[in-house]
Amino acid sequence: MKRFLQTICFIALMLFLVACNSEAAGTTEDGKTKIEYWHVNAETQGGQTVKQLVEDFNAQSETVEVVAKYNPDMYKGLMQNLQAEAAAGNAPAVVQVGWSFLNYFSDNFSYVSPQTVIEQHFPEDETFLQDKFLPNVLDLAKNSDGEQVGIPYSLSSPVLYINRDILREAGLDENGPQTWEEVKEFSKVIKEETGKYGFYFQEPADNWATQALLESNGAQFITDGKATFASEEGIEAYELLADMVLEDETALHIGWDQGVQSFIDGSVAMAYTTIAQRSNIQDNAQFDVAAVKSPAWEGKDVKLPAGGAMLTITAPNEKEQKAAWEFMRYLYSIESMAEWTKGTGYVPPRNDVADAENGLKTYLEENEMMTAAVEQMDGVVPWASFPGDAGLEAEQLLLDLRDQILGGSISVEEGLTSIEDKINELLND
Amino acid sequence: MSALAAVRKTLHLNRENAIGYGLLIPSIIIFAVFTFWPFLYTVYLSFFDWNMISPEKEFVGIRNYMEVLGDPRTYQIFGNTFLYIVILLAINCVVPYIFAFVIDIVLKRWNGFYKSALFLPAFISLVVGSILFTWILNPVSGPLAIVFGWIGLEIPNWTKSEGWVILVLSLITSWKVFGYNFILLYASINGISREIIESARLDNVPLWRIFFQIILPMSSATGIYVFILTIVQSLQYVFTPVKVVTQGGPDYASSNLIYHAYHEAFVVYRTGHSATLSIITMALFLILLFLYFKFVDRGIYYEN
Amino acid sequence: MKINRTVEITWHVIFMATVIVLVFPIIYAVGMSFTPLEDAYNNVLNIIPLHPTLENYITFFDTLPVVKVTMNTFIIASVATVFKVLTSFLAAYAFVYFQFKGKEVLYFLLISTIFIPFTVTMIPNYLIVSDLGLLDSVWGVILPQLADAIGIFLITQSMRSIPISLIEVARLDNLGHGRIMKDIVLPLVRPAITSVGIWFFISSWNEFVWPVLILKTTENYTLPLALQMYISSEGGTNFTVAMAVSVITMIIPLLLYLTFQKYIIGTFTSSGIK
Amino acid sequence: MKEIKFEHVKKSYGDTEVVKDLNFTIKEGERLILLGPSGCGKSTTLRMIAGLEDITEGSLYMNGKKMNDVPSGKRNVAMVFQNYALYPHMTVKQNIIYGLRVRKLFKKDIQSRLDSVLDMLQLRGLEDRLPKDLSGGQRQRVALARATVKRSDFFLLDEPLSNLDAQLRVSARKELLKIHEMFKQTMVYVTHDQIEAMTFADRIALMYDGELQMLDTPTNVYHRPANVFTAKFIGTPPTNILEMDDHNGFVTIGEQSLELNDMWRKHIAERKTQNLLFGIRPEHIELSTTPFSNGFQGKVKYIENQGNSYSVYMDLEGKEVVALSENKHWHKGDIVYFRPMMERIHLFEKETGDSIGYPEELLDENDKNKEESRVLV
Repeated sequence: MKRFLQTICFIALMLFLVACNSEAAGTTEDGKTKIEYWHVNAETQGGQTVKQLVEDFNAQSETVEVVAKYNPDMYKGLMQNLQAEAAAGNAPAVVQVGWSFLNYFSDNFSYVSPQTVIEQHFPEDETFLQDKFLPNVLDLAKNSDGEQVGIPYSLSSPVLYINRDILREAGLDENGPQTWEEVKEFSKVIKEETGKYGFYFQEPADNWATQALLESNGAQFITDGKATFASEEGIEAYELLADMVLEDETALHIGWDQGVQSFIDGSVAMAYTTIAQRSNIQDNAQFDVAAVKSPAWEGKDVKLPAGGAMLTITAPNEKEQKAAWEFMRYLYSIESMAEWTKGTGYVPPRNDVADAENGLKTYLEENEMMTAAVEQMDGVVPWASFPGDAGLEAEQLLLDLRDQILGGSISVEEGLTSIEDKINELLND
Repeated sequence: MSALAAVRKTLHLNRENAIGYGLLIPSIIIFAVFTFWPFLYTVYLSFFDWNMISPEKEFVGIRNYMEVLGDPRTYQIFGNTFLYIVILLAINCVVPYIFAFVIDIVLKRWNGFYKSALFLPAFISLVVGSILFTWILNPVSGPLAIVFGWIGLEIPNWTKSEGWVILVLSLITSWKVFGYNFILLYASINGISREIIESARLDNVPLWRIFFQIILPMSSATGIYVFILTIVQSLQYVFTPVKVVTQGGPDYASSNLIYHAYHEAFVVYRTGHSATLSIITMALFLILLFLYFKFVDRGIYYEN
Repeated sequence: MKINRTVEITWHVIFMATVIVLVFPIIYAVGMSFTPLEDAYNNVLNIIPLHPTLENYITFFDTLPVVKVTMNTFIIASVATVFKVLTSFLAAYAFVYFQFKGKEVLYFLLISTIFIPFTVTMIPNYLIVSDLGLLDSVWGVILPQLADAIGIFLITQSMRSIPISLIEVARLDNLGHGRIMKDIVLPLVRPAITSVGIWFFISSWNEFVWPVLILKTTENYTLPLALQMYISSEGGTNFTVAMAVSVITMIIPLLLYLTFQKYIIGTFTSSGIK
Repeated sequence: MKEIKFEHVKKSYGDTEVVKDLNFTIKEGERLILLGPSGCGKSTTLRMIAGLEDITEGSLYMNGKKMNDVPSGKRNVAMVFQNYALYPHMTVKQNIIYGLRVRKLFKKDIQSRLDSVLDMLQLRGLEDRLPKDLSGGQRQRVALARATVKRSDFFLLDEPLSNLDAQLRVSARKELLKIHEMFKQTMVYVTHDQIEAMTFADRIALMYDGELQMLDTPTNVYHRPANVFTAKFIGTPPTNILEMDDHNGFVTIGEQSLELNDMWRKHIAERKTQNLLFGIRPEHIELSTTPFSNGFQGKVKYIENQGNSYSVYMDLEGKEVVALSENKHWHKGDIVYFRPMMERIHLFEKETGDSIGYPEELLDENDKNKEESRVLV
């Protein structure tokens, strides 16, 4: 033991004496511009693809070297790190910014609009954005002042995963419910026939799915910079979910990971969650699993907020900004986009990837579950992002409200109304 | 020169004492830079409204304090913190105390095995523990739920129920903390002279009396140390499972002062509120600090 | 000492139950790390894998430079441990064997840092490390951890229990402080130092919150951070790979513990804090 | 000159004076015992010699050099501690030679010193044991050995035998004498045990309350106590001290009185002192069942068996007087007559407690020589 401890001490001291070499961003030995790319893609969510894309890019680029940095805890975690970095006076070059942080990001961080960089340094790409992206998709990355903050990169939408085995066992249509009303009915039947939970509605640390549920019923999260979700339609929509959890006890109120775990192991018949979970569910479920389009409300159009993130340029100087666009242009190429979709399950933001031979044509044909997500993209609306300094607080209030409502400590009507008032008060400050 | 001499005189600085100061310099530098300065900076921040990145900090006087103390949420967090402390103390102070006593006095066999096994999880990361327990304790699909299902029991939906969530997160934390405290207390009890315990046994004193009237007072210095450590350290340990499993939810039901300070700083970016909460936490800990110097530091000295 | 037999058996049952509760998760984690994810989802109760596989470990080794990451963890843990022990030892020596002005105040100040929650120092420390250009470097993780109040406290306690006459004998032999430290005090507080050192090593090895803030690129990760790469709310958690990473994370502390458990428990018991 | 000299040495902790104005000299090669009740400052005095305590005021000379600011290690002293202070992590051998190794002595030299001390103190065969595996007596001998091998000029011992049982003490004292015979160090030895002091010392320095009470040979300390404290501290049971009211040549206790003989009357007259205390050791009182012509009458209160003799506690007009008797037939309640031996009495000034000295007739040649060296403080 003594010998062992001495060895440890010795090694430790040696290690300390070896000079520490921290390479800062800047220029590498071979004259390439070195930039940082911050992403949130865990290994289960395209981490490998990010790695591959960055490696390939570095291999073919003579002027730029990209270092990818994974940020745990999704866009919130990334924003935290960015905050700390900014407080310390640094910034990476390219950053994934989640939609819900769109306004907060543009209000608080310094960035350059991609188009500006393009016009300054890459006249040949001047029409790149306009040519390759649909206007409604590009609009997703505009802040409340109408500025193009970044370029949409990861696009996801919520779909309904169904366990056909359970549906059949309960004597229900194995193609799953088409409307929210049916979701509720199905769940009741499932509970009665099989004793299992009928439904799980994803509960992450954001209000993305909630927005889909409410806005599809005709409610509007934000109108003219004010919160307006507590409309009649909004309350009605939320009540359906609350009823399922509290009254019928057919829906599961549980954390996201645990909810998905319960769907995969067959304890829950249907799960409403992001298409990004597809590979996890598809690979691990041992039953007849399918993904169907997001349910509508009887007689109404589906409105689905885009999930995911945009890429923004936060590089502080022109050299790095230039490098940033070079890297981004590579990421937005058809081949890269296709890889990205395959690796993550996200829907490609470029309009020409899905049908291109070097894009996703064959892939989509082979992966039925993706179809639901791609097909419903015409219903995409921007993710509601509250403007101003209080935006994040407003978002947090809504999250807290979800726990209160589904925990049964407040009625939907009272909860939505009071939080709406509170948020509007905050936004007015 | 004369000023230097004066300093020397007031500090009573002869060669011998200079060595004493010298030995402290490494610690003092590290603490000054990485603890005391940050502490003062946090005090400073508690008087400003700042979101960590904006170049301007707005001086708001005691408004942060007014807001934090005026917010009913703060009192919910106080309540949670108190509940955490009570549960953690019960599991990580009272139970190990009894266990240490039992293993030292009552049990004659397998003592070595028990000690090794109970200490084992203390060596493992709480992140690992948090992920592991989230899975194991899944109220619908987890192994425990299934085993309970066989005997017709249900696991409460703990991640989403007030009260339960604190209990379970405390249990996860205890998984790691229990063994260490147990060994500390065992060491102390084991160090009590056997003659004293034996003479009590000769007088036919029942075990519980031995525990309360001999063991407890004679190991009190360690007891208080563990007591304080449980509050100060475990409350910080709980941070990891809270962050990994619930992020303070549902509706702040699992948040405590430490996590809430983090939440204010890094989730909603209200640095001033976060600093204020930290300062309030410090003030509460100060009471413990007082206890510590009153009993542990000197108590231990005399116990030797 | 005669103990009632039923009392003894009852306590054995209680201890066994506690041991199972504490140890089961570790065994479960090991089992799951050799199980395909699909089986893990669908047969949660199979501690012994139905279809044993190394796939989870292979995935881990494929996605991260595991050796480098383990080295990082080891460097951080051992350098921090050595320095904490060293600074604590020197400080304790000063507090116990010198009488200088302001000693009590300094002791009070240093010990009181135990009571400062990490949230207080987190932001300013981040700024300092960043100013020093040590972001994304193991040294940035190590730097604020070079001294420790609990270490000072425990070693001071241990030193105070050395009879002062031992030091006086040494002084009569005209020993310098270096000699006294090395030949007399150090061997006598070795149990305390070892137990404190083991504890520092383990804490540092498992440290999570602070390295998350500092380390950015995967090459510079520590093992507990690597774990996060397989946890994602949006993409789902790859539980079995996470368990494989967990096992790798646990393996060194556990081997250390299991190999030296007699010694470690003995050390902790004899050093105690008394 | 390996002597130790105190000049107005004082030691205080804050406001408490532990040692008040010490002035004396310890002679080269002598065995001086610092004797006194606990808390009298004797250990502090020893530790000041060793350099383990700072000297608050005054000067300490050793070997003719002022030592106040010389660190312990440079004073050429060896010391044996009450708890032996053996290094628990070193073997017997390592303990003994550690100091020598630090001083970088030649290996050969170290070995020969080790060998001789191992033989002298019968430690052969124990060299590789750790202190925890030794008996109390063995530990004590190791501590002695460790101090001996240093061959220092000054050898200090702080209650070195107090943790041993009576038999071991006797043999340990012999060993100490052996060591002293061999190396003739200046030995300063602290104890609270008067037997140890009597049997071992060349001279005894008796201390009380931070002050030196008497410094003299064991014989003189016993027979010629310099003050009431010395008289009472030395000897068991302690010296009886009685007040002599308005004496006029008589020791009057209540109704009874005893006439002093001419030799004492003359001595008192020369001293011109009136208020006196009368002291007599229990072993110098004659007891009888029949009245003495010039004696007291008392009543037996109780009796203590001392083995070879009996302490008889008597009530004399409400005061307690104790006498030693070889006779065992005393009973509680007996009337007893007793008479102090006139040539063995001690008289002290009431005010200061100092002895008024002894009539010339009682002083022999030896006493007269010692007269100069006697210190009355």
